[in-house]
Amino acid sequence: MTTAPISSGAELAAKREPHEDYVHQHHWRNAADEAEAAKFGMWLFLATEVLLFSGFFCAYAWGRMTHYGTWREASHAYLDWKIGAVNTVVLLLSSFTIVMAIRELQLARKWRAFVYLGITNLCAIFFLVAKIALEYLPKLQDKKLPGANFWYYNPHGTHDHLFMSVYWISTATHGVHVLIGVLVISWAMYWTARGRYGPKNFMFVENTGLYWHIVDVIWIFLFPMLYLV
Amino acid sequence: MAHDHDHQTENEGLMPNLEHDEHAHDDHGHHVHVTPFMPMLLVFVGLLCLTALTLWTAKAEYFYVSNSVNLTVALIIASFKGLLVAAFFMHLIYDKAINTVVVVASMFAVVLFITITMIDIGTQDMVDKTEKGEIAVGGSVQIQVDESGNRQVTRGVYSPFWSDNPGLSIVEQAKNDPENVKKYNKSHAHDDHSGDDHSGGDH
Amino acid sequence: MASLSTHIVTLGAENLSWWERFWFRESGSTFADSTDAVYNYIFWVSAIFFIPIVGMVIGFGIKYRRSKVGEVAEVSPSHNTALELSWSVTPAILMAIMFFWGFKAYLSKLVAPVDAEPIYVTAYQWGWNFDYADGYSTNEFEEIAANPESPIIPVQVGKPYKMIMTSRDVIHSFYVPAFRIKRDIFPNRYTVLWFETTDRITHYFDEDDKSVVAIDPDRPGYYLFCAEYCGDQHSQMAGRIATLSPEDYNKWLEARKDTSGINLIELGELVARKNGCFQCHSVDGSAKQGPTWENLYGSEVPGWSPSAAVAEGATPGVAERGYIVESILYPNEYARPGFAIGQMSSFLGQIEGRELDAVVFYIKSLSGDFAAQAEQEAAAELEQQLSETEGDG
Amino acid sequence: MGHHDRPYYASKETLWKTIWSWIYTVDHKKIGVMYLCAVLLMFFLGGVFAMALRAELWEPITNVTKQVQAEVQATDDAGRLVYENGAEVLVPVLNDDETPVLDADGEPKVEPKKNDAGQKVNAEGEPLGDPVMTPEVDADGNPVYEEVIEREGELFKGWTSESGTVNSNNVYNRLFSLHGTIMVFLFIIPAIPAALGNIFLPIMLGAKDVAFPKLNLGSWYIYIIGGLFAVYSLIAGGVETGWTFYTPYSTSTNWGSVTSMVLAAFILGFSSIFTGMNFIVTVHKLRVPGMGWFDMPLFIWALYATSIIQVLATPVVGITLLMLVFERTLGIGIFDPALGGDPVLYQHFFWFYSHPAVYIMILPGFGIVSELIAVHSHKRLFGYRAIAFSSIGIAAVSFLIWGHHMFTSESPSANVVFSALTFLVGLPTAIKVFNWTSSLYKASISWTTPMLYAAFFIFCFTIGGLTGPPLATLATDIHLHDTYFVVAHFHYVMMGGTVLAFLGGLHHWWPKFTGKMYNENWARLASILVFIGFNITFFTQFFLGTQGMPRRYATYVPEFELLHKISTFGSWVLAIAFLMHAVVFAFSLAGGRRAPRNPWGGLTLEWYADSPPVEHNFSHEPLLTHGPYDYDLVVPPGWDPADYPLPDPEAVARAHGH
Repeated sequence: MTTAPISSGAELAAKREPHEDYVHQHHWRNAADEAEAAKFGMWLFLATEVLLFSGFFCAYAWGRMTHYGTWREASHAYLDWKIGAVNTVVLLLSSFTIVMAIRELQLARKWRAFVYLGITNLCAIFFLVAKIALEYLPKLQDKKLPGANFWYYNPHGTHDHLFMSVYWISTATHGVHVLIGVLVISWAMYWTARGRYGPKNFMFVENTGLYWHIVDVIWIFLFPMLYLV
Repeated sequence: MAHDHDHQTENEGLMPNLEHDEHAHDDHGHHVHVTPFMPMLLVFVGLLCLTALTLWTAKAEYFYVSNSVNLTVALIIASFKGLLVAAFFMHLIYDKAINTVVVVASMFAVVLFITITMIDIGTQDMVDKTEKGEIAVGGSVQIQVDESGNRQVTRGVYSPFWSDNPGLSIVEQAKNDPENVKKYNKSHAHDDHSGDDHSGGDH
Repeated sequence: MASLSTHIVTLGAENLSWWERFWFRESGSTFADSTDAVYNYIFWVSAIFFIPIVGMVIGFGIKYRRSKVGEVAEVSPSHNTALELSWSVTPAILMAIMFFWGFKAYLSKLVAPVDAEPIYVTAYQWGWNFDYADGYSTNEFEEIAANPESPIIPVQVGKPYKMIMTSRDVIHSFYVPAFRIKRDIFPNRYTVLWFETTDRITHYFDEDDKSVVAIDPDRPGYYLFCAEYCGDQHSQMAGRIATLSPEDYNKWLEARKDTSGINLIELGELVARKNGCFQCHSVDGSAKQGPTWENLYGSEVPGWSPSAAVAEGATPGVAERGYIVESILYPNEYARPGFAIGQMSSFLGQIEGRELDAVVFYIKSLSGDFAAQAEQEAAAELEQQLSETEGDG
Repeated sequence: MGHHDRPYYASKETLWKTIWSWIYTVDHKKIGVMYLCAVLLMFFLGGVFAMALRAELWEPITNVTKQVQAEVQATDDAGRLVYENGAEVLVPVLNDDETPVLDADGEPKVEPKKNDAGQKVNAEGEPLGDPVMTPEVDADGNPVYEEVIEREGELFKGWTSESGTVNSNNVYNRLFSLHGTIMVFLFIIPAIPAALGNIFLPIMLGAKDVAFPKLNLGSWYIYIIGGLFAVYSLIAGGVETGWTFYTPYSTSTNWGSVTSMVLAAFILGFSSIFTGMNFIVTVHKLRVPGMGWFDMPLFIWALYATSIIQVLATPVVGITLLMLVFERTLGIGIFDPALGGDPVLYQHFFWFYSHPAVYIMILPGFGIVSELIAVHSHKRLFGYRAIAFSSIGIAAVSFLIWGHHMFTSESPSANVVFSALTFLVGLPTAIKVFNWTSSLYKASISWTTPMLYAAFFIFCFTIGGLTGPPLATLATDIHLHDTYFVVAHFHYVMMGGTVLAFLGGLHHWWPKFTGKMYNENWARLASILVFIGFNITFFTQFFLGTQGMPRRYATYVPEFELLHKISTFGSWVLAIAFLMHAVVFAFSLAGGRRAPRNPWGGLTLEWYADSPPVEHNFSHEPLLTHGPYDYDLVVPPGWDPADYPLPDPEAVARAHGH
């Protein structure tokens, strides 16, 4: 298969792809309504995601407020901001590429879209691998674990186990979201290659993109809070 | 339809004409807004710059004002980044207003949740203030592990709001408190690291 | 129907008509009446709204009952701005009054007077510990709500008291219905609550028995309840506040203050009762949550070795002084076979010095093999103490 | 397909295909009916627990620490008693001359069999007690702490004490916790939106289905998974934390199955979120052409407001419960004071959802009552817009007032703020009640069962609402907090409000979705009994509360005995009434009269559909020609115009100010 776009009408007629025959579901009056509703529903879901993470932000605010003597120290002592910064850039890049993937689908260039989705997925996998290999595993070995399992010698702090709790549960929940993102983007890649998505039917990829952006936005907040200040 | 756009496969580097070129039409004539390339690239570059700005303000020593000021600055930059992503990458400015309403409502709920909770947490001691030096016995446990892996269990927690020196870390306050010095020294008799080492250090 | 008569007695207490006490039990504190006043205001406002609403439902229901199938309703306006505004604004004003009145009455409950006498309250699963300012504790008990170990808290009538409260394990709540006060008690934190009783004296001090006794057995003091659910025996965490005249109160204080003359074994029993040990430990061999103390001293404790805190002179594997001290101060270091870790909270800083010795002696005296020895030693200690006191004097 | 003429639940060729058609259905009506069955089952279960806990409170336990021996299971070969857990063997105490020692009652005195070392033994002579718990040690020989010792997995653990005896405290604590958890998470939150809402929201909008039918089915399966978790924890020992799971008690208790119950509530939250999302999008996007926002029935308005809360509040309880699970499994310590955490923070987390959740429970009830009053009195509702906007207003205010659950635990400054804000919610609620009452003026009221329930709702909910101000006022709430006054208040709102509205709605729409009529007279009798039993049960509890009886008490001081007895008696009346309802419904299903298209003369779109509706609700997309409550302008479908003389159009125009 070539990644070059199909450029002639004759070729297109010969290779009619599934997305061109897309028909909306029976209970919708037209495809526009269906697409708008799908996006609206996705936004509602994203609102629930934001509120889900607000619990971690609130726990962070609480720790920052009541234990702030040790909170910042623990952040500087235990977390490597360079890893966090690289991961931030990687996530921003992946957000950009998934936007581009949607653009290519809207312009009916499925192999370009496929490549963009692939880059997004590679970024996501890079994020996860960096997180696990460079952050989680060393911390597991040092027993820098959440709460009661925190077993690391620290000469001056007593509440860094709580900081580590917030760090672990928020980044792990975020990591699970990234993992789900990898699976969903892979699904989108598979069906893009099979020609399901195109100008008439790209709602799934667009919603995947929305989901992926919210994962990015949450990391945009987690990064300075946990790693920097 | 795809073949409407055949003529502009390669040369779209510049800002495209949104009205004519970048709207695909389906059979029912409803508009599909095609994501433009250049604004998105600019937003991406802007996000990278803002990330660099965050790192600079957080890490440059001459920029350090205080914990809370620097956190606020970092969060303001982060909010701006989030706004860019939501408005452009997530198409909010191109879409129906109802999606923005959903975002604003959720943000409102988050802000409400965190601020009101913090108002309570921050004012817990305004009336129930007890004399300095009183440590609750029993309920609170703090765990420290010394170099040889022994686990030290210290009881009692100081709230920074009860203290004269709210800037100090909680354990510093506990250690400096004459009421508590005796107890603390006893439990750290064989611990050489109970000094004022503030540096932390990278494991 | 004893319960009915008891109920009516409660309703009709304190010189007030039964109607004025229809909702509440008698007022035992200075701010109970202001609370009741707010409540009565809300009650009457509610009644003024409730009766017309229900009256209209019943009245319209009868008058406009459909007499024939298919009959259509008469035409009436579908909205009326003036009416709708009036029934929005009126409740708003009435509720604003509720808020401000309630807030005002709340403020008086909030800030304790400067001269309030502090009592340090420690709540635990499932009991209370009351330490008075001079460092001695109440150890008056009676059976309330199925708990034979419910404490009586003697206070001086008409004097403000400030309860400085903390918890050893989970959240509890200090609630005296007659005082209309309540405040949650947290581990790891102090909360404060204050009250001043009315002039009713409920108890007197019995010189012979060295204890407080209710004047009227039907109305003995004011109930204290734990109002925040705290586990298994939540409903048995009751107590009584007893008001004494200043003279009797001082006599009671004197009697409580001096434990030096008490035999170690008796003191041990007092300390154990005060700290609620008998909630979980029996002294007759029967099974409770914790091991029985009968024949505990000197028995084998497989797997136990003294921790660093009590290493000196403790014998591994035998329940002697070291084991008992560790069990009191660091109960979660080790659990006896058949008992779970985490059931008991630490008494570190609560029981110390002579009191700690006393508990050990008391447990020792419950062991047949060691009872005689314990009594001998305790008597010797008392004798020595007395001679020292005489020497000082 | 045949979906233009056959009822939605019509059976397929084979039984297997019929079952399959339900398992894989994306039809909102079938999903709603499946929800209804599940929810009613849970209501029964929660009701059983309620009856049991009321029975436990019949009289105070005079000495609970003296435990009652469990029933004897068997005797061993020598005729000696053996207890259920095979634990203890009792042997007679013998005198020196080998004759049994007699106790005061003249019965032979027995004592546990012991071995030479003095340990109690079982029939096999093995020492009793749990396996020896040696503390786990690390490499250096220091004991390893575990924050929580999980004892999950043992069947019915904790209902009895170690020695096989019944512990009243334990039983009571589990009863009220399970009653609360099941009723809140498994019954009342999904009851109206997910069951009745699912069936009727699309029909009332004139849509073929909800916006996301597969998500709808998914939310039902999530509900079932959550329900299975709950049932598992029920069997595995139940919970004893109350439905609020307050820390640190819930993190430190090691009895029962708190973790699995918390997970159940977490999973059920997703079901609730997905239903809410679905409804919001459906209302926005699938209204029949011509139906503007103010042409929607008020039930839809109420469901819309409910869905907003479900979407915005439920995720927070999700993360709270997840953190509670982490707290129990990993010991993260954020809510645990033993690790420096803050239990008040947990309360904020919990109530940020659970206070709005109160309105998730009651708002759909408001919606149903609006429908009942309009339809059964053939009356245009007074102040339609006020009722609609007050639903949205309540939803908005509900996010501001959660702190009034914490007046005794949070800071006094926050108390003042929350007290003031709490009164705000009284206004829209009062407006609704006034509007309903005024709607009855000059109406044509038919006292059917649904209308009776609407009237009972107004009575009970008004009491429930008016007992709110004493709980919002600081001075009085300090006294009433965590007493039976609160119990009575929220039962008047939740049960006197939501459950009565639910029952009213069930009777109202029963002919529509089952296609069968029920026996009106028996149903009326049952509803009157529900009303009487409910008030006997819960009005007494107001007195208990003001007198100072704290809630969640397994036993109590003797003064409260009379009121508790009355309350328990009321619960029996209530139980009988509910059973009567069940029998009436069963008879209706078995041999009820075939329901006409429009038995009550309603004007909303569901009365234009068949009874029961066809698979896609309407044979043709309905054409909206009138508002939902235009009883003075339109003859209800299926009614004879001769029996339904419309008033003079000029009078109508005058009254409505056109």
